[in-house]
Amino acid sequence: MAEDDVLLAVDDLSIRFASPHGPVFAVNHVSFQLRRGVITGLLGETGSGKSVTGRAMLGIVDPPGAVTSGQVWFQGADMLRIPARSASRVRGRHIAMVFQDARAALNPLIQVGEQVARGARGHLGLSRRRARALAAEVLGSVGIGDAARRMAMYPHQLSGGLNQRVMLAAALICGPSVVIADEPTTGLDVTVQAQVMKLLRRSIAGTGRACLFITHDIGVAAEISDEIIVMYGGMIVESGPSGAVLTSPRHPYTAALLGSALPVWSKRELRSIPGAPRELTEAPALCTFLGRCPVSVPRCHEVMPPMARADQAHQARCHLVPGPAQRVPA
Amino acid sequence: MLQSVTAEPSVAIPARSRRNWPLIAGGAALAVLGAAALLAPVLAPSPTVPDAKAVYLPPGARHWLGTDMYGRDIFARVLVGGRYDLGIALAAVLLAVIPGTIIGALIGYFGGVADTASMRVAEIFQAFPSLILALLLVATLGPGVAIIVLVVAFINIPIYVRLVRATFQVERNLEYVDAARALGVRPLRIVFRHILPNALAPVVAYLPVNAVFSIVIAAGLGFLGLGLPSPTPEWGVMIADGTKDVISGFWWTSFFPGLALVVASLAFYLIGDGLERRRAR
Amino acid sequence: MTRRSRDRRPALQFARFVGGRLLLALIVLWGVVTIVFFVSRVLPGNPVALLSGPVANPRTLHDTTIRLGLDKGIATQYRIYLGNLVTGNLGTSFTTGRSVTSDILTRLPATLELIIPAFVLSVLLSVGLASAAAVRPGRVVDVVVRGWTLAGVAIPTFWLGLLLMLLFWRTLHVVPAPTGRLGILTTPPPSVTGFYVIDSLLAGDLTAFRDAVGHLILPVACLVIVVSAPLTRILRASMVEVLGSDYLLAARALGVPARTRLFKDALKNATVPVLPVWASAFGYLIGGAVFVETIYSWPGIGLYAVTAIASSDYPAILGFVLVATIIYLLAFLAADVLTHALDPRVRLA
Amino acid sequence: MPTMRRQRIAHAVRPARRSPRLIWIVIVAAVIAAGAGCSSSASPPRASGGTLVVGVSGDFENFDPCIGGSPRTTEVVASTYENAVGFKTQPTSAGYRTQVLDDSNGWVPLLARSVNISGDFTTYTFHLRPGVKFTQTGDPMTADDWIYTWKRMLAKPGIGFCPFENSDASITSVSQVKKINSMTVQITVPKASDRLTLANMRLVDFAILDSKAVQKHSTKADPWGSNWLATHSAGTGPYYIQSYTPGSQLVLARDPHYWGGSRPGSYDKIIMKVIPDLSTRVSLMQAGDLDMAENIPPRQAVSLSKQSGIKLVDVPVGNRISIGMDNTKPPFNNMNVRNALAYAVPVQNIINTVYYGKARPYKSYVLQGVPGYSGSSYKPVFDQARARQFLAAAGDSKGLTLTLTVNSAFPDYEEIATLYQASLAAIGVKVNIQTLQPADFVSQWFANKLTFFIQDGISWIDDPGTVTGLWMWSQGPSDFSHFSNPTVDKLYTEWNTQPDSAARQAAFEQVQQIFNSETSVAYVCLNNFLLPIKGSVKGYTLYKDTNTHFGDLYAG
Repeated sequence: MAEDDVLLAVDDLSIRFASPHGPVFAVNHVSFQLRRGVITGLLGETGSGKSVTGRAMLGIVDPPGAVTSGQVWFQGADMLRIPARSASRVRGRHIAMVFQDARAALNPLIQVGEQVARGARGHLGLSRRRARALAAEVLGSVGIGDAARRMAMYPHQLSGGLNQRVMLAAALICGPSVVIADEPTTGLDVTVQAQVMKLLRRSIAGTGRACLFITHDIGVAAEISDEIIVMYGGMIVESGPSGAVLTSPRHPYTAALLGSALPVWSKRELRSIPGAPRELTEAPALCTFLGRCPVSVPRCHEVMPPMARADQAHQARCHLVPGPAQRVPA
Repeated sequence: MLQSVTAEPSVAIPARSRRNWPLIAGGAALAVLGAAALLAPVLAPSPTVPDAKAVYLPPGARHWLGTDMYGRDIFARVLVGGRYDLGIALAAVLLAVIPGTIIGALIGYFGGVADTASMRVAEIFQAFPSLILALLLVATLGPGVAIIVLVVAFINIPIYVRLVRATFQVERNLEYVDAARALGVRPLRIVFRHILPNALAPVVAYLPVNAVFSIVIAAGLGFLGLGLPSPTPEWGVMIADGTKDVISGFWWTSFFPGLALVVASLAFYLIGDGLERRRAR
Repeated sequence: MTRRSRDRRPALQFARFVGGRLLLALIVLWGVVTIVFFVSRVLPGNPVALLSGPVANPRTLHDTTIRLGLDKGIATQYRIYLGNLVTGNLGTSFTTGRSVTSDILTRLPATLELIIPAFVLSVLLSVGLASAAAVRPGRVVDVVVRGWTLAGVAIPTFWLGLLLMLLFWRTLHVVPAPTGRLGILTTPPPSVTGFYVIDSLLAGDLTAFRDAVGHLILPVACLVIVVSAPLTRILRASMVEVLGSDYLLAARALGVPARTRLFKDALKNATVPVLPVWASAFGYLIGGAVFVETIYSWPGIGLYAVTAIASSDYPAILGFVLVATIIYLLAFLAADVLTHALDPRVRLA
Repeated sequence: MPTMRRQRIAHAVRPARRSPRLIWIVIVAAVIAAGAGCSSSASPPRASGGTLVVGVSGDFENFDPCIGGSPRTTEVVASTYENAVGFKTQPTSAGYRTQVLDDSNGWVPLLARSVNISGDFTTYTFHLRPGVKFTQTGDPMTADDWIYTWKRMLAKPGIGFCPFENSDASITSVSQVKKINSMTVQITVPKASDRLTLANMRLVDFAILDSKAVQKHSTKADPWGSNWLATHSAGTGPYYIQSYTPGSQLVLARDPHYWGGSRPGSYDKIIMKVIPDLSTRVSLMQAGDLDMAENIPPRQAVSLSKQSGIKLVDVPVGNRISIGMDNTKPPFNNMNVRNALAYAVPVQNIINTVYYGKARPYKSYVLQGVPGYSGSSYKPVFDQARARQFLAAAGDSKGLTLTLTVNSAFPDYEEIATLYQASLAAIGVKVNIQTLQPADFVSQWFANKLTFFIQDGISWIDDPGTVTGLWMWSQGPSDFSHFSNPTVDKLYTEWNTQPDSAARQAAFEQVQQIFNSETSVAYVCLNNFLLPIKGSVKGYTLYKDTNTHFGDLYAG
């Protein structure tokens, strides 16, 4: 994994939110890299800070949220500290984002074709006519038939799936090197979900782009991502190739997470994790899974476990590593 | 999910203190005005007894806010005036917001003939310039508190209908309504239990305007000679009557009722703001 | 895929929409006229006695009643009235003996010269202030704007009018005396449009132009302060809603420049639900005009209406309400058409 | 602005002297101190020579002499048209001229050089003044114009009515007006009783019209040229309507070849500016933009006159303000109640607070100083103790609740009502004040439907007979209190038409004794006519109908 194919690197990122009940430590010292041609799945329950992390990579963290530490390196610049004007030139041109509820994320008063084309006009300086032609082409590439007619329509006239494809086209039109997809398939029915994922994979594989796929759905993560990062309590608890992480999880939380996902054919009764992820009102000093971890040891109560290497690219933040893989509850 | 984490709450005040300051401040101001109005006889001499020797006294020891052309104490008249004006404001608001919101909700959600018909009726009544409608009604039925309340309510019902209907027309297309309908929730329950809370933002934003509007209409009518009959110490009429004293240098006869009107408006506004904040939490 | 062939449908649909709206507006107008006709008949004060004087003998009272057409039954009077209405004849004013139509047509330009600039400035001011307040919630701008919108609503128009007059004319002498549309010694320009500002320019009479503009400053400012207050308040609420929306965040994520986001995305989405309120601002304006015209001696239809009500001059009252309603309905029609044009959800519902 | 029709016969119910002054609201203190304080602001100096600027409180109605309207309209007619005979005036010590009080029927020849009256007062022969030309057209005035004027008046062109309708000397048909030759016209009246014919012909309605000009503007639909005359003038001057911008401004120009010539300094242009708002009108007067301001209430008028350069025309014109009570309806049919209500009128407080001292009490409808006056039998003075006694005597234990009706056109009457209400409250009588729109008040008042109300009135002819005929005679047009007494009626019918004599005066003194002893009405006060005017404006003459004739004015 040569150094030069790392397109974007997040280093020791922490984000805190001011709220009426005091500060919330949403993201704590997160570091990871997005490499060319690799789809990295960012897996975590709601409130684990994965979505905020996604937005931070675009440098979009507004009050009451605030970045307390860390950098987001992209093409040698820190997205969190470069002037707003240059940051906005990067957004959409080099780093693009796809949102969950496409219908809400598209401007209801503007034709979908225009919403796709305006990115190209702004960033690539194309004329109106050529931008619309490019938009039609990109829309075709994301599987929207009769693009010309559809371009003149409005978001409320299209289905959820079609809107999601428009969203994807808007993100891809400028040929960004990094695509961040924040739960793009949630809320779509399974068949459409599969199509969108296939489209996403096709637009990443072989194009030298990197992609961060944020989701809470293990099945989706397993199917699409080459590598998987598991977040819990605003921290990365495990990361590694998806095969390794899913078959031999090193962190008890990942194992529990896998236990609560049911393969289609299994008769087994669903098992959930006792307790609920608590909102961190002060910086975590110990393992964030403590209290819900079935295999905790005395050391867990003394010091924050470091990211330990289980094997070549597979790490986990647990004192039991390097040890045997966690048992996935049958 | 996106919105809940990063979007600013609809009314963000830097200090994210726990207590809802505007609501408290507004409520307190209104309470003080209300109490003063009720305790007026105790606090000050009679507002309607003229005193030939004390004509046009500037604010001073004996008369804190000065006296008017008949020698009546303005402090007393402003206090008692509160009864009329706060009464008019609250009555006018209630008489307008309740029917207006209900009609707006129903026609906004169900649409159809009822919607077009009631919109036309609303347009008819809103087509009247509000003041001229007030003039016509007061000139016909004669000036009086009840008439002014009716006129102001009459003028404002269509505004609430429009505000609520507009929101309902947008909200009814959203998924949570389809979801509720899919779960077999009865239409009326959807309207009032689910959609209405989301439609309240513009309504709450308009409440203070409506309350203040009623007092200002009373002042307008007083200005045109159609105000409440003498010697009613109502702020609007006092402001209207006091204007002609200004050019003779007696500014206080209309300045203090005007001040009371602005303070009352501030109170109504803060309460509206507070309610909005409570709803946004 | 020629665009033109497919385009015919929206144009036709738009025409049908406007036609429908016009028809509805006519129904509303008919409703208003009917209500005012009957209300004014209930108005106390019988104009016949007023016009014939206290000692007129019964024969004169009878003559005058016939001449005013008040002897016929209400239904016939109503029919006659509608008949005349269609031909633009608003009857004869009881007080001036002149036709109400000519009275109103001579005064209407004065009122329009007041309320149109006031409307345009109010809208621009409210857009500017609402955007400033909504973009930086909680900051000084936001608090100041919200405070001012309150004051704008709470201050009675005539009080503000007098305040502005005494401050800027009597004390600071920066505006001409409130003697109406022109100075006492200025001769009005030859009437082409009826708007002194435009007519004086057409006639190349710069002194009259400066004088006309000078006299417009305070009345228009007074109306703008009062009318833009509610507009700002409602637009601000709508703006805050829009700024928190997903599509704005998505636009930002796609690198759409801030200026475009604010004006093309945010403002457009914020103004669509507010359009009816802008139309109703015309109601505020006509209502406010009554006071502003009185204080600044402005010979408009607002003043004409107040005089008519004091002297139970039915035809004049009806004439005014009709004209005011037409202005109002045109404003609402414009708002509907704009909404139809701007909001695809309404157009292609 | 209320356009109460001006009553044209022998007496006048006071013309709506004051349009409904619109009452306006206050300002921030700092501004007021500056606003009220600075008197001579640096407003641009106006071309002094030749132009008089008058601030009026409302728009004009109709300049047709047969229709007229509020006082500011009849003022224009009085300055642009002339009559056969004019008012007799005399100078006063206060620097302005007024109508001769004791010979209030007196007349002076005007468009008629001389008038021969037949012994039995039935035939009046007018010798027209030669060399008189109509304004604008320059047509010479001839008998044809007189005949046309009478024909038009009797045809009631506008929505108005013929002025002669009800008096017994009515001229009801054109046949009574004969053209003897081009410069002589003869008018015959049926009964000799009304020796006042000439007195009435001084009124503005008998203005002589330029028949050629009017006929030029007549159409089939408008045979009498009413539409044109509504906004134009066709008289003999001294002024004519040069331009009229409805709702805004009227410009009168002086006719260069006016038959009466012009005195040095007389104005060649009068601009009447519509300034509806009281505060604006007063401020414009303070700033020097206006030379004359109409409808200014006493307090503001007095404060204006304190300012250098402004003087106050202050004339006791005899407007009789009184509390009307329907003597036929309970509780007003009980004299004790009427006396109680009369004793409770705070006359002096009203004079000081409402009229700022510019008014005086009075004891009878016939004015003091007019031969035949008798006020001794009107006893009530402001005495709350006596009022309570009368109330007790009236046997009204449970306390009285009354509704006092006031015309919203006159804010000073509303102020009187407020003071009266407080005074009555002190003796246990609760009063609700009902203010009615001018048209509403006038129609109910003329239809005798009001029971307890504030009224006013001026008699253009202060002769006791005429005054009795108005207020005290049971058939009198202004007897709104329904007072009727057989002796009074007998005395009136017997003596009214007799020429002046000691016996006639004694008869009417007896009438007043009876009327006032029954306290049919409660007299309040006679308020003065107040008009703030620039010091430089001279020659102001006050006529009984309180119309300013601009022809009299000149820059001194």
